[in-house]
Amino acid sequence: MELNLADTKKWIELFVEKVEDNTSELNELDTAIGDGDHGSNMARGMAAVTDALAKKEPSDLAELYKTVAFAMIQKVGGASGPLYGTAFLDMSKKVKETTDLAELVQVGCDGLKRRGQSDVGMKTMIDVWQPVAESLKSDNFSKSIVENALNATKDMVATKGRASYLEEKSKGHLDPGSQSSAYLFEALLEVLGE
Amino acid sequence: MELNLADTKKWIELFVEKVEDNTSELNELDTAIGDGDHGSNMARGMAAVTDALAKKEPSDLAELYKTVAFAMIQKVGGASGPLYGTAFLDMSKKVKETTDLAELVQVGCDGLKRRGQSDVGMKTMIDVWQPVAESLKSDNFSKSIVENALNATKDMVATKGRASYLEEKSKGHLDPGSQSSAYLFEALLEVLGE
Amino acid sequence: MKKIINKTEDIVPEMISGLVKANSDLVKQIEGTTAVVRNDSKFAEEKQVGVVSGGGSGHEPLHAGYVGDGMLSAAVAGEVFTSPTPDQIYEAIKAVDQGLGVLLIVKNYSGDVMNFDMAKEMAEADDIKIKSIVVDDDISVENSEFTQGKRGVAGTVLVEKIVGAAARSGMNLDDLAALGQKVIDSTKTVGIALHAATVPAVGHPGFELGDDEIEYGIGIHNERGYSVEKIQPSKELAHELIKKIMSEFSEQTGHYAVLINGMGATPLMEQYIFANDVLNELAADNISVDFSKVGNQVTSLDMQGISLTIMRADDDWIKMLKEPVTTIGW
Amino acid sequence: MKKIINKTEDIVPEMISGLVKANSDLVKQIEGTTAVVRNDSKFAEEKQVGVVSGGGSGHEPLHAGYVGDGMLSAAVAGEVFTSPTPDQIYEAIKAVDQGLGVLLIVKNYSGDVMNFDMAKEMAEADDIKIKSIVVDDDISVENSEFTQGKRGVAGTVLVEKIVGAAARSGMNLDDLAALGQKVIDSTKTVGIALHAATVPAVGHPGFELGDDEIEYGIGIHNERGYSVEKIQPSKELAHELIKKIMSEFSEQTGHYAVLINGMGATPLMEQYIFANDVLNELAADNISVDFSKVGNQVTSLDMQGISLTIMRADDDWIKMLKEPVTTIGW
Ligand SMILES: Nc1ncnc2c1ncn2[C@@H]1O[C@H](COP(=O)(O)OP(=O)(O)O)[C@@H](O)[C@H]1O
Ligand SMILES: Nc1ncnc2c1ncn2[C@@H]1O[C@H](COP(=O)(O)OP(=O)(O)O)[C@@H](O)[C@H]1O
Ligand SMILES: [Mg+2]
Ligand SMILES: [Mg+2]
Ligand SMILES: [Mg+2]
Ligand SMILES: [Mg+2]
Repeated sequence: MELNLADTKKWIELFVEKVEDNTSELNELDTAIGDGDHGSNMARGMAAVTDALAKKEPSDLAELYKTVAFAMIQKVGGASGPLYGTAFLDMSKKVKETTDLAELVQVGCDGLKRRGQSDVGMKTMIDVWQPVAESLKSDNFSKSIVENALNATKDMVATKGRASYLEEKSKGHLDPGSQSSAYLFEALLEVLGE
Repeated sequence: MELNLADTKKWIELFVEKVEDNTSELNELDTAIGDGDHGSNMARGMAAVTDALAKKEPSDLAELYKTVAFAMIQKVGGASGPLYGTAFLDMSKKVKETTDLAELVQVGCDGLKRRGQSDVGMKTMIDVWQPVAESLKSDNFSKSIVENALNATKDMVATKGRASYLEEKSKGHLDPGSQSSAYLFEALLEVLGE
Repeated sequence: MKKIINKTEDIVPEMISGLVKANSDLVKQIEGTTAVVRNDSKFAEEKQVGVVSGGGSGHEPLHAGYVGDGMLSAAVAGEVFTSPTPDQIYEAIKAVDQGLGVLLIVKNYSGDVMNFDMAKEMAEADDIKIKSIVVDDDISVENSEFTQGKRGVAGTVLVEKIVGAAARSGMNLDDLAALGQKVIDSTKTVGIALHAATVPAVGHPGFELGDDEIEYGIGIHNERGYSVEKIQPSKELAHELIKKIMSEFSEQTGHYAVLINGMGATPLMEQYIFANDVLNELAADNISVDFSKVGNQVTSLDMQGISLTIMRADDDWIKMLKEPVTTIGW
Repeated sequence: MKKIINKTEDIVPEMISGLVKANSDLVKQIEGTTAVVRNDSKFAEEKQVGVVSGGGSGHEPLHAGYVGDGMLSAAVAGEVFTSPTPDQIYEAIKAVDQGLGVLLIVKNYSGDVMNFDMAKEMAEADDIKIKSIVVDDDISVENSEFTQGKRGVAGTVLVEKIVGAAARSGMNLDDLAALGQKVIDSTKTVGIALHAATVPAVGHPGFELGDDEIEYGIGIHNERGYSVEKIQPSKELAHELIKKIMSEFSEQTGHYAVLINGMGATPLMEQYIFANDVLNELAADNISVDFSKVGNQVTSLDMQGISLTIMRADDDWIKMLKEPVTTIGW
């Protein structure tokens, strides 16, 4: 599967919209097992992405991904800033080689793992990215893949990120970063569905 | 009217009892128009009075009044410490000349006025002491004299003490120091009534 | 009420004991009292007029936190919100008198004034040269000859700083009292509360405010203020307090010192935001601020709120405000 | 939620602007950032390894309040409870590097570690010598190789003080990083909350506690702790925290430094009472405390609570802790 420049831009715009519509929901999730700011962090990043895209129309996919990456790195901070920033930065490099979505998402997911010193099963956004990457590879990417991946984080015990301080008590709550990543891939589904 | 040493001691003990039974009531009155500590202040003084009297049995009226005065001066602080302290100190001096209760209470009241730079009508304990002194002079000291004097402070606007910062808003509340003084004179009535 | 305390009646002695234990190089306790006195080596070596302050507890770091070289010689702590007793004040006076006399800095409350007066009378009987000045910087209360007058609030710490610096520099007692009075006359404060303080012995807040209400003009002992209003953005609060204070100065020229004071439970974050708004507005009005300080200086237990103090300052007062001191709290 | 703020999104820039305006002789803002850097005259004159820290806002006076001669060279403020971004950290690194390299002091949170790492990569690309140490003093969280590990909390300020003193004395970058790590390994903290903090963007407290409940082991970002219990007298609280901390030290001999830290809305009065109980119990256990400090150092917005930090200290660390500095908050 591939996306051209216009559709990729639509993808990002839909992602922005979803995060902005659910900022306080993300804050609430992060209040339960983190520090209550994941929504505000992501919203700040989304505003920066919108600004950056308005300022300069990216001329190719690499530039588009890079614009998103820089906005996240420069305006978000926290854990999610460097994580999303690194994922999109690695995707902007990879897209010069291939536009295959499965490969791009996998590269982004590898970026998350490198930056976060983490892996699947630690109750982080990786637990959404990795299943999505795999489903893209095996051509069964769907809404239920995203939903199941997100919901699976509920029963995990966090071993990375702030939720890890809660140990066993981190069980029973969705991981906030997985929720924002679910928005990202739901946005992708909507673009692909058109 | 006069009181001998044993009855004067009974008077003070009854006063102690009444203050200890009504500490939080006095704090509440002081919370409304002051800083909420008049009950605690007086209770601390009463404990000191009890201690001092237990330590050394006063041999005459002057020593008894002085013991009360010193306990109040040394343990209370705030406004009520120096006020009650000065009143009883002045009474301990006067009692060497006369044991007439009317004269003693008037001397105590004059001490309050000097120490507090204040007078009747300012919504302070003087508004109980002065009417009581006068009723003792004219031999009509009674429960209703004390009650009326106390209740009259309700409609006054305070011009001395913490309540004065409230200006007009100090109206509608009993003056806490007048309430503790009312206990003092109710205790006196009980001793006299026996 | 949840507080980190043991028994209510032990609050003040335990607090003073903790303060002294944690800062034994700076201060020591005067035996048998809850007063603290300087314990630095310079104290014994260099003679000066003693400067003693004190008052009810619950305003920490005031006063014990300001004992040290260049500020107070001793401080006397009363019970919570209650003036200390004359004998404690008297002990502090004796502990600091080096023959050059002692200046008492008193906040204008009936209780404080009376207890310090009685202590003064005791010290005079010992032939100690002694004077007192009464701080009444809270302009939210109308002044009048026939009343108690204005309260002493956050401006007290600026008075203690300037008088302390002058005393260290060798100023004599009469001049020191005159300087202190001049500083007091040039210092104006107004405070606001978002939430009242809870006196431990009482167990509940001194007054209630709605979820979106603040009270203008409150005192540091839960004394009610001059109006209850809906909370405004910090900028508006700053504007209201500045307007109220600046209208009390007959001239608006010269140099100013500014103190933004947290009431105890207000985070520094909010204090700095408020400071930003205050300093921006004063700059826009061409008022030259040569000294400013932000923090919890004169608190009111766990009150949530803030006060603004503005002082019209002589050049040398600014210098004195900036001099380093060795205290816990400045 | 009542707070003295303007717009939620302006909290950090306005706070930093207020702090810098009120203390322009000590610090200045790095243009285009919410980072502050030393502005005292000694900064330009005497070369040393730069010491940079930073993190989310809401912990004031940490970190900006510790910028000054003898402590931090610069501090970077992120959004409330959110690590600053790499470019801001990078600007601070460039502002303080005098050719001798820069040490980063990072609190152990995923976000902080990742953002400081990215900034380090940027600085390395400029050939700036750079190292980082990660503070993880909060022993209420179990450590394990496979997890995030312990959090960095109040002990951070002691690390900043000792490392800052050593940097001023001319220590080189490698030794400074080794010293910092040794200090971190010797520093243990546990905190309790009586009431959670309210993040402005969230608008309500991070968790709820009953009217008579406290939580042991909370973090400085409303991270939940290890148990909720009925509130105890201060003495019992002190005992519980001391027991928990001292069991982490393999030896109980030597010298100790103690920090009693208010979480933001806890009055100094309560902190001193708690300090009294802590110092009494340690003295009874023959543990020699050679340095102690009490106050709001590493806060959590308007959290009500307190933390206890105990450090097993080398002799010269005690000396370094006691050295005077010119900062706003120490
Ligand atoms: N080490 C890590 N590796 C991967 N993801 C992480 C890591 N740490 C945190 N995260 C993700 O970041 C999310 C939290 O982001 P956010 O709340 O914005 O940052 P912070 O924790 O700094 O407040 C978590 O829900 C989790 O998905
Ligand atoms: N100047 C004064 N003259 C006479 N009585 C006064 C004066 N100031 C205060 N009082 C009395 O003292 C009472 C308050 O005592 P208390 O609460 O113990 O002291 P504080 O006001 O210092 O907290 C008032 O109710 C009033 O009766
Ligand atoms: Mg978060
Ligand atoms: Mg009172
Ligand atoms: Mg009082
Ligand atoms: Mg965060």
